[in-house]
Amino acid sequence: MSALLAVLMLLVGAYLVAVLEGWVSTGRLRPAGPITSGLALLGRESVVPRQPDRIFFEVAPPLLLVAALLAAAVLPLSPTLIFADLATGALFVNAALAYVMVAVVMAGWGPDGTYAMVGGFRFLGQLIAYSMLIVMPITAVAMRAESLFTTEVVESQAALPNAIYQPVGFVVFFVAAMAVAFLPPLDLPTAPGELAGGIMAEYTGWRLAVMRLARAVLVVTLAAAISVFYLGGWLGPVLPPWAWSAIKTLLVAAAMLLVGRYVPRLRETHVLEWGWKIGIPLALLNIFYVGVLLLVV
Amino acid sequence: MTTLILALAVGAVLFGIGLYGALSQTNLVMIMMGVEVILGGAMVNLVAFWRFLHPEAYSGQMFVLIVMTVMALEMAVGFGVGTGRFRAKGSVEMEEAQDLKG
Amino acid sequence: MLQASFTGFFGLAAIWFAVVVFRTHSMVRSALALLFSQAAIGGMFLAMQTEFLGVLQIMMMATEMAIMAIFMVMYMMDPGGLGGMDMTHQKRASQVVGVLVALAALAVAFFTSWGPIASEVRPAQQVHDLGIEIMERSMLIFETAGVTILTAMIAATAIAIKRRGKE
Amino acid sequence: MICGARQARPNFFRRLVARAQARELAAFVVPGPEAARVLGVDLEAVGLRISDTPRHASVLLLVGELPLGLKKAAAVAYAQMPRPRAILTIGAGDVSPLPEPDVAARPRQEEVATGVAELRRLFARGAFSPEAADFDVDAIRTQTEYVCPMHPEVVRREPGSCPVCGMDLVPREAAGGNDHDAMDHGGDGTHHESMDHGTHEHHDGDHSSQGHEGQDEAHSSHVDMDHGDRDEGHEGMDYGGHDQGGASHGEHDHMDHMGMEYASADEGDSQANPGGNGGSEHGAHGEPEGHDEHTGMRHGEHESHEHMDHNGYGGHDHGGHGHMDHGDMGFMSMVEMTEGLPRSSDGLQMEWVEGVPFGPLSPGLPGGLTLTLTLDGDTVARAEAKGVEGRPTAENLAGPVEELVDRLAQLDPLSPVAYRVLALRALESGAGVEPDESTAFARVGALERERAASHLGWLSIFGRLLGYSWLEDRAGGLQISLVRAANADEVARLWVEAGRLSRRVEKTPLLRRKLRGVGLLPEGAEPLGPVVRAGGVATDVRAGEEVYLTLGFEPVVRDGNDALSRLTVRLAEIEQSLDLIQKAGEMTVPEPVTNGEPLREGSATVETPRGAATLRLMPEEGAVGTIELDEPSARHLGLVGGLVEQRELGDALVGVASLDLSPWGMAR
Repeated sequence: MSALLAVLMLLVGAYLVAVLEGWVSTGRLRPAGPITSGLALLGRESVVPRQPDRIFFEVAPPLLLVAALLAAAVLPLSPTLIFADLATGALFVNAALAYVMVAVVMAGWGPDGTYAMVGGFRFLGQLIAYSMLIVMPITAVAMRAESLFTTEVVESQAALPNAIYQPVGFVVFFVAAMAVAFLPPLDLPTAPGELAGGIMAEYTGWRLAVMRLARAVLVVTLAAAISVFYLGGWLGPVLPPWAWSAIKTLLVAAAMLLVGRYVPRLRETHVLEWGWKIGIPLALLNIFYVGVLLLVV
Repeated sequence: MTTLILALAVGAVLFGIGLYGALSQTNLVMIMMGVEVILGGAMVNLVAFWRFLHPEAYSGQMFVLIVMTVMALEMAVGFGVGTGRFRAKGSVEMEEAQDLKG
Repeated sequence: MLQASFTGFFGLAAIWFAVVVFRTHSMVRSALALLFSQAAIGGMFLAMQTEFLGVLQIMMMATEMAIMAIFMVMYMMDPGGLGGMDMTHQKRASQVVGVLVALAALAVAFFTSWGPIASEVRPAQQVHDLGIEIMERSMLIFETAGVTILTAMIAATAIAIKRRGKE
Repeated sequence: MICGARQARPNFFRRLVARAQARELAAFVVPGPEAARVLGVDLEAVGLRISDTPRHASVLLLVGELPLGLKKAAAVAYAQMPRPRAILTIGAGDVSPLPEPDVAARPRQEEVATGVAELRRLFARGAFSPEAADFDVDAIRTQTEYVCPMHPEVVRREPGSCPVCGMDLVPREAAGGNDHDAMDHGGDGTHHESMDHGTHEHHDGDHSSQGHEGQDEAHSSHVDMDHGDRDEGHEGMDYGGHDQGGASHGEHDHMDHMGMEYASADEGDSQANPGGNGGSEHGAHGEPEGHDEHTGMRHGEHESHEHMDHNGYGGHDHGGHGHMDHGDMGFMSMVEMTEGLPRSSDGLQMEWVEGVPFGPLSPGLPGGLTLTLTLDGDTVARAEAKGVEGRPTAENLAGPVEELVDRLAQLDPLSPVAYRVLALRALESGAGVEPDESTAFARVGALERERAASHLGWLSIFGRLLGYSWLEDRAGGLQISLVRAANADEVARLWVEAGRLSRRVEKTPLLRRKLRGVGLLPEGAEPLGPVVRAGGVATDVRAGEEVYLTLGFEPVVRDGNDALSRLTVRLAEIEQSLDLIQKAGEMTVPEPVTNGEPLREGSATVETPRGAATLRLMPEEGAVGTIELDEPSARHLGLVGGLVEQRELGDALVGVASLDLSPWGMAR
């Protein structure tokens, strides 16, 4: 039952994110937007490129969706409202997000189009630059919680949310999360102005609908992950736990979507350079710092 | 018991496939894939042994961790050598690596 | 019984993908097939209640194989395998060897009498215990592994980078 | 029924969908959104979403009179748009080879608004229709030629084997196939046709699996099956930039096709008849929805033929090598195979894809500009730029004097006023008359208004390329209001806003880091206009005109000679121009002042928004005989190569965009 509720909440979240995205991109707030655009896409024909790697082309969108859903499955909305409370929850999030990358690479390779291919390669090229920045901050978070249970991670923040306890980790993780969801300004795989949609460019009709849905779910998942790992998930006064989770998640999602509008897309060289030379040292430093705090304080 | 045998069987088959790949492929990367499959088979066995024979001894899992490390190592070194050779010779084909013979 | 069936299922998946690795002509496909084969192995770990290792395997392999794919694309001039060119040598011999070894291993698996089968294990407890194991008894091994891989990475990079002064 | 209706019987669900689609109109604009803004038409305001790719668009929006090259490109783009799709034109005349537009509006905001409303009605009513026609014109086809993978010099019209090495020849689109690519997708019929035969023969088994689809169409069912089969195999056959085609083919366990793909190319009907593609779509992964979906899908597959043209090129390289077959030629050394192939600078070659066209309808570049890149992974190895095709050249500008001004003004829709003034000045210098004070001021006002508008337009495109959507929207909006501005007072208001804009842009985080060092010009390059002024050189024709001097004009100069300095120069020039307009007070171009004298040889130079343009007129019995026109974009064209080579794709595009090339000012 609670599992079902969790899924329901996730889908509602994805819908709201879609509304937000529409609002950010067009400036018009249309609560029914996702429904109409979804219907419109379903009604349009779904073109298959001339010589695709058929398996990759078909598998990529669902795989992206599944990866996002799996990551969401271990994130609690409230002590009970969680699909699967794994003993390795925090690690599991990493594992699931790793397959986002696989899906994107497939989507880039599958349609046999240069724009898509470049998009896929870009994402793959940045791999270490951001995936390490996902893993290491989570490590630090788990260190404080002394557990990989996501629920215990939340409870460990009862006194002080990680965002304040380890701000460096929070910032690093936030940026890395945006890179994983390829949101602007880190939208190099899709790069609307340069690659005309990149990995998404070849998808049309219902396949595109699946792709967009997956993207929305991915954003929600990452926002939820941030709120669970750093903002104390469901913890908060007055309101019921699930409400707190929902509010925090949506606020984070809105922030992630808004940033890109006012900043130009990063250069690929900069993403790599900063990821390697700044991000990873910072993440290591953060681990060390948390370790010291835990031992000394 | 059945699960143990099953896992061991899978491990054995994977080992065979991997061995075939490592021996038959001419491309460095494909050979490395063969090795990865072999190691995968090994890991299955290790986990099976740990789970069904000595779940109390965590050195079993430790061993698996080490094997994973070895896999990563193998990749790193393999690609390092491969890239070096690719620069030098423009190919990582074994057939064209005769000059490496003693 | 449930456990056996899950193990079997993931085992079959692992084997099938492992076969695909050497059957397909598309390099990218074989790399991703290997990925899914390894992920299936991770699934077997999970089925055998080795949660931490399972998840770790699934996570690590995704990255590893993706990197493998990109190297394939670089090294091969026909990464899509359109030409279906045969890139094997001493096929017969290797087939024989592979089969024989597999059979031998199978024989061992079947005809050895593995002592008593252990009962359930608790994942939650397990993760904790493994951590203790790593950080206490096997600490030395673990650290050694860590240092080794670091060394290897540096060495590999040193080999791979362009020679100074060359062209 | 709209021209691009999807073939299906309307039912309840479809009507619902059609209504949804009517509300979600996404427009793919040809030549580009900037063309609409130049006309003072705001597309966002009428509720059209601008789409980056025809694949995600439902409305093809044609703005202004298009030359043939762009019409062809538009036809390809239209063919790539998934049905249902419609055509809306703004001030465009004849749009053949495209079908008749569903709605044609004149370039006025309110007319466009009503036109879009009308289009929505049409969409809601006629998105689905059983008698939807198919779209097929020559523009979306290309020739296939056969080339030896190892000996590029060996090129044949017919399939066969290479006389030098005896290898099978590999099909690829003939050079020039790119001429009509929309964005990256080129027309391609023959490529597909050349596949049919072999796969057809080898798919007899599949007939049963697709026959029942065939039954639905009375007569064409048999054709359906064949084509279906062909396409099924065809997927595996073609030579993509990275050829997984062959792989998927291999997975389909008909490897025995390997030899068959070079079958005769004479079955044009497969291009004309989409039926089979539906069949194959079905055969490929049985759509459960039966006939209706099938008919829809078949068009889907059909369009997929006009798709991914450039891969013919990439394929010629990779697929080519891939093709040689171990069996009958012993071991094939990869070293030998890769010999003669271009190597990348670092010696580590990633996927090498030749002739990837960016443009003429690429979202980040001014519409009409075609940038053909050779990519090595995501690094640009080679590049060549091309302007709009079919634009009138200096020859067909000759004619009676009276029309000269208008003819010249139509030359470049992005800066008509500058060309008009250019013509006027040339005539006057010929006639030896001097315009009086007020006329001169009025011209200054008009010129500067256009300059500011043009820079704002460039800023908007640049923002789109940079993925900086705030800048894109803001600059575009300002441009529109400036074009619409009636008098100097409104300009004064805009001047303030422009100031805010440039301040904001200067302060934008990451922007400077992103642009600095990108698009550095090589030594000895001789650019014009803002580009040279961004290199620290105060070269400006205006500085020599006393009209400007009386207005206290000072050329804007910045150092850096990179994309960043060009941006800052243009930002400063926008403010400067708006300031000049207020000083000049007038913004209209009066008619030429002539003194009835017969036309004598004359020449003039005007600082257009993109740099100095020079016009020389030679009279021939009273009419304009020969014309020499020297335009800045033509000069800048030569700089492109040096800007992009060995750059990462994104940087390369930014570098090119920073030149602000006018595709209309360089077609020759």
